[in-house]
Amino acid sequence: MQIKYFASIRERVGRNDETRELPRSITTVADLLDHLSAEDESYAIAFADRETLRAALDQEHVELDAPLGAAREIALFPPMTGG
Amino acid sequence: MQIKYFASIRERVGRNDETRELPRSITTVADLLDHLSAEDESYAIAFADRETLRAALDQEHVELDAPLGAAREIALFPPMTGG
Amino acid sequence: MTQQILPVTPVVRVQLEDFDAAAEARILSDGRTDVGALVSFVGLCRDEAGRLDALELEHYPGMAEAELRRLAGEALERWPLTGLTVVHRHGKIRPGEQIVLVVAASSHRRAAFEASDFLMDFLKTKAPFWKKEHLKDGADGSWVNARSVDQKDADRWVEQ
Amino acid sequence: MTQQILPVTPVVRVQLEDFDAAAEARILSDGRTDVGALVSFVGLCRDEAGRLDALELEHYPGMAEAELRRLAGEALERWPLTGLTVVHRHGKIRPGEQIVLVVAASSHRRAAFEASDFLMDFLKTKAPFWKKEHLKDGADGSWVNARSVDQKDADRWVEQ
Repeated sequence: MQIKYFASIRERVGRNDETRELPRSITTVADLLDHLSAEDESYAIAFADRETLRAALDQEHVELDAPLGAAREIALFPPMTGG
Repeated sequence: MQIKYFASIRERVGRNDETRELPRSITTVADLLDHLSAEDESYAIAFADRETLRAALDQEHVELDAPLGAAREIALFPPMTGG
Repeated sequence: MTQQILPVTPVVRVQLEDFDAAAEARILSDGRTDVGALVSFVGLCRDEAGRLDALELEHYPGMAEAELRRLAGEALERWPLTGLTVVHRHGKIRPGEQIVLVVAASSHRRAAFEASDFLMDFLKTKAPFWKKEHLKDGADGSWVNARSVDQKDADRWVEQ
Repeated sequence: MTQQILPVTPVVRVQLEDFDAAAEARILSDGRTDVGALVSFVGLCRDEAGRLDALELEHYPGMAEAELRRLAGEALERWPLTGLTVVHRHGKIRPGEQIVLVVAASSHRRAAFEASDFLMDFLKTKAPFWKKEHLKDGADGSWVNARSVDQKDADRWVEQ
């Protein structure tokens, strides 16, 4: 699965994107956040405040408890400030 | 007092404007409408439907029961349809 | 803390000629860095049935400008605008041509949206303009009737 | 009577370059006689304090266009529009420059006002763009925080 990061989340994670094979135990967005947070502190810090963390699966907004399903791309970012 | 007519009211009255000395007994817009209506049928027809008649004194909207006061100009017209 | 609000003089014109909506909007934003939102409304002459030769817009000279200026002043009192422009044409206007322009500029978009919306609602019911339709078949024109929905739209701003 | 509504394809663009609001509005009305109302919203880069060098707009390529297209489609379902255009810039934008454009065209003004207002509210909270401020003093830029008032504005359309 390709993981993309934007704005302050991108800066905290320290990369724009990465591609990973995920263990089968990871079925939701929140599972992935926990998995990455356990791996490295930069993820743990970036994902610490779940209230201000947003996710998209295959370029559509989803809640953090959404199942990953067959999505090929996940994006993680802070609340949007365009317009 | 100068009296101006606009749109359908102007067409029914048959003139754009006129200037008149008004008797002292005429103190409100409605008095003037009654006075003119009694004088000629074209006025009576033009002013028959008071629900759709609008008035302005010295270029400010007023209700038909408004006193004429010291106004120098009165305008009579149908509901507006600009914009 | 006292708010520092510069007085804004609205631009109000009643004219026979067409107007340039883009140029009017530019005047409200050029060379400034305090304008975050520009809302422009352009009203056009419609003719879905294809039977209209022209709309003729009669107005009450003097009062038309005065009333638009009063409405603009009211909008400036209700919303923190940085600029406000109202242009209304009179005379014969062909299908597809422009009739009226309102441009509201503000730091924030809600004020610009609401002020332009408010102005159009009150302009419809209070500015002394009247539309007559001239048809292509040459029949005598008929006056456009006021629509009750326009009065309802204007009433929204009183109920608030 | 069945209503005859021609399908409308919204124009949606995400681009580095500036846009011409007047030209975009003209495209929605030129040569037509069914457009009675054109509402244009332009969002500009503000800098009241005079300390901003530029805003940097980061976006999610692909999803930004897709999300704007979804929001435009929703507006077209809710209001009888004759045309709809959304242009959003990314990259560095200086104070006074244009950031975003929404133009809504309709037979009647209420639809055009509401659709453009709706689009801006949802664009603010759902389109994947993020603003970073670069200051003149050269300090590292900081991300602009989302404002709760923007979420409240968007919520207005759900409560209706």
